[in-house]
Amino acid sequence: MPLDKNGIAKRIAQELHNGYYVNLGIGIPTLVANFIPEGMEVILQSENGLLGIGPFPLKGEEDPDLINAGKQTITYIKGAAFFDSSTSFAMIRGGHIDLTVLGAFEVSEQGDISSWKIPGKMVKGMGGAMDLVASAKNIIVAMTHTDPKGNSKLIKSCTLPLTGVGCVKRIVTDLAVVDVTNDGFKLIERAPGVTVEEIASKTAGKLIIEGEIPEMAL
Amino acid sequence: MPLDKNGIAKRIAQELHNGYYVNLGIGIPTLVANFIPEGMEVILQSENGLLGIGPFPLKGEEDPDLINAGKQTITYIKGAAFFDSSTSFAMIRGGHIDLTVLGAFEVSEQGDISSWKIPGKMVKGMGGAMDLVASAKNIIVAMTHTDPKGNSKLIKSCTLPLTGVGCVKRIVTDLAVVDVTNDGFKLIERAPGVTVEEIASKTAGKLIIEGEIPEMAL
Amino acid sequence: MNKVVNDAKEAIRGIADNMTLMLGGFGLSGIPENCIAALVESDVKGLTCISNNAGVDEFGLGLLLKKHQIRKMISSYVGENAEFERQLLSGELEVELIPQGTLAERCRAGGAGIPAFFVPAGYGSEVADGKEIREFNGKMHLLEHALTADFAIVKAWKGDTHGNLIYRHTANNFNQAMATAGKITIAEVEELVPAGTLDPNQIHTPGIFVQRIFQASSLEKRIEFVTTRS
Amino acid sequence: MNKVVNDAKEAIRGIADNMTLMLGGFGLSGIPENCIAALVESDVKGLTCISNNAGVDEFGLGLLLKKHQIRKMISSYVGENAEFERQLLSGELEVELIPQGTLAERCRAGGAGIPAFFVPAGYGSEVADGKEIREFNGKMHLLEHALTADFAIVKAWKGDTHGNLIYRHTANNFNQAMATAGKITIAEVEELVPAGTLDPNQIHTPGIFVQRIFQASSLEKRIEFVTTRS
Repeated sequence: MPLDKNGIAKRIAQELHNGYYVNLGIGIPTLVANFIPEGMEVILQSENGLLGIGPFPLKGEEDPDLINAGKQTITYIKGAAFFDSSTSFAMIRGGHIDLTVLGAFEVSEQGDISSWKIPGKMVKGMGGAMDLVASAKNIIVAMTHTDPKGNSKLIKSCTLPLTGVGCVKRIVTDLAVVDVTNDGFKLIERAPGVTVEEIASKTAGKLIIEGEIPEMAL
Repeated sequence: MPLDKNGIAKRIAQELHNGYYVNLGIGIPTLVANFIPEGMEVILQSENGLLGIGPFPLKGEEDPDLINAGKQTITYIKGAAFFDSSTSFAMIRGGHIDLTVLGAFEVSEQGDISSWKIPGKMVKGMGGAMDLVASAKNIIVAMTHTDPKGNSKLIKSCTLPLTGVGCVKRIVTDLAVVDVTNDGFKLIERAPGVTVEEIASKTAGKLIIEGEIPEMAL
Repeated sequence: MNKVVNDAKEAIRGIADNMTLMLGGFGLSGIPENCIAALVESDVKGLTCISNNAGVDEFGLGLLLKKHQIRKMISSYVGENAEFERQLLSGELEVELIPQGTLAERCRAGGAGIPAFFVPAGYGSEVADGKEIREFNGKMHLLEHALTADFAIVKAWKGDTHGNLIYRHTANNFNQAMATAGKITIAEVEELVPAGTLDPNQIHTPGIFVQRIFQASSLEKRIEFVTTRS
Repeated sequence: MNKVVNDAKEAIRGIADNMTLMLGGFGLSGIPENCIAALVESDVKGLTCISNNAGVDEFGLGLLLKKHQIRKMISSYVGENAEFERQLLSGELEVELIPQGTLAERCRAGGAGIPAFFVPAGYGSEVADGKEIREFNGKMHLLEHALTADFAIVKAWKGDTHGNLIYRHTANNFNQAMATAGKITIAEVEELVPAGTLDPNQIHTPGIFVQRIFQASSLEKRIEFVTTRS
């Protein structure tokens, strides 16, 4: 059965390690914060100027001076630090973030990503996505395997305007965990109850399937 | 009579205006701080990370965390700000300093300056001088008119390695105030009791002398 | 040091038609509300506004958009604004989109006298169109140029009469970099204190970058997306 | 977050012959005394040290110079050190001199992922030799490249267990930029406190840049030129 948003987020949380500095994009990636394993210390960066995002505030404790990159009210943890946008992107561009998780419209076999612009639709902007994908050491894309019409989002070459090239390392979808390798996509895990055949049929790019593909352990 | 160091500093202090941010180099320029007119507010920058240098500390109040660019113990004024070296030179390079005063070995008719290196002698380094001369809006050189051997330091072209090109606007020496113009040096004022002839004889570069040259009012 | 002005109206004096402004803030957080209100009242028009976002329909830069005072926005993300979208689609408004980190660094560079620098962001995308591309350490980079503005307008938490500024939490965002890059920089602060009151080790924007400062008369500090946990 | 190490000896683990180090400080102010002492004891040699100055004969980097542990200095000003001069003239030591602001910015750029940038400093001087020169806004600029180091060693006033740092007065100087540019950054602090103790608005170096931190065991904090008024 395909994963829901929380399932994708839960699987991505398994990629975290103690002491990681992580930037979580808007949407599904934000949910990853809810699944950080007990006892693991992970520092979440908000590119608008915070290291150490805490949980959402309690009602009545919202602070207009304290928001995340999605402009939602947040809190901060002990040991947090605030800084300006140029310092924030110095961290990002300088490769100091251990892991970036973001959404996408499409990912290509080469690890190219399209995530910010659909021709003919209102273009809102790339925000910090281009900076993040151009510089993060490790980039995981969180998205559905297909678009609402059923078209694969893991394709040979991106058809939409690019956000970055050759940068995505791993994709976690509602159906599978797929790595980007020099030889194309490589199937790593399948969602519980989802068959390799279904994943293969919904992956437009070259998909390498080697040996038994384990189910995700969620 | 030629001015002494304090006389040169006193004359340079006349170039200050209320609200100026000023960087004073090591040596004679540092003395300018002693002649800031009563009631005038001038903020002195120390390129090692301070806006708002105060007087030297009282004995027993020296702080190893509080020094100027010459590594002397200092104090700071009310309204001071400390910052790191990259921010400090952002101020300098970004043209935010109203006036820079520094010493020199030679200044050319074109406003080129040599101040950091004498071939054959131990080279200690340029420190922040190249950054300052390349970016300050207004640069005044404080120096003696001639070297200890009597050679003019205001010359057609610099003979020593350059610190910067076409940057000096005004030179205040023990003998005169000289501006750098498109047509060469221009004599503006003479030190009390010093003749135009003496200044002319000790200026190797082209010196424009127009009309009556007033004595400095010190 | 006579940097203190009475109010926003006095602070924005000299802002004229067709000028370029930088405005601090991220979303609605840390935006110079009082100055925006004064600009709306001033009827100045043809503005180019460098701001990470473009406000919402009834707040922030949305107020200037509504009155057609903005000719061009230079931003990284301009969602959450229906009037913006309408003007853009109708061709009344021009928009230049810049990756957020590049935007921040271009402002910092403008203040720091660095006319151009290389960054990897945008390589392979349309952002790279027409830009010089160069490889460093096996990676492709674009040459990006500094941004400056006729006026930079920032919002700080505390400020002193010398123009020293301290920001609070994530309301700093673009304010610190933009404060350095205005020919004239205006700071609107929640609390204006005498010089010597703020800890000199804790200044985010040293006063040298600020030409005019005033205490905001009232701040709504609207929240765009109130999000709470149960 | 397990960034706390016991002492300087543990902090410098992994620093090997022929590595490049950045060391914060201006003159003798804000230098990582404990780490320098540990390096002297370690006998590591062939070091390239990026530091604004080179210490004095009996203190700071002068101690490493005396033991011939430094192969090359990258600095803006190296006076006040007779042994330094001797080694330089005898050819035992190599020196690269860089304008101070360019040095600071090259360190910041190294930490910020900016491989190269243009500055006006040094144009027309021997500093420009071999460098790309380009005109911007009617003024000539040099292309300067980022600096990084195997280890950056900085000294802060206060630090917490997450590696967040606060500097004091002019002892910040090069520490803040260098802290961002080490593959591994070591912070030696006067006071080490638990995470959550420092005001998050007042952090000069966010902990993400720091990999190891320890409380200095004793600091001499020598003054180079005691200057007083009467």
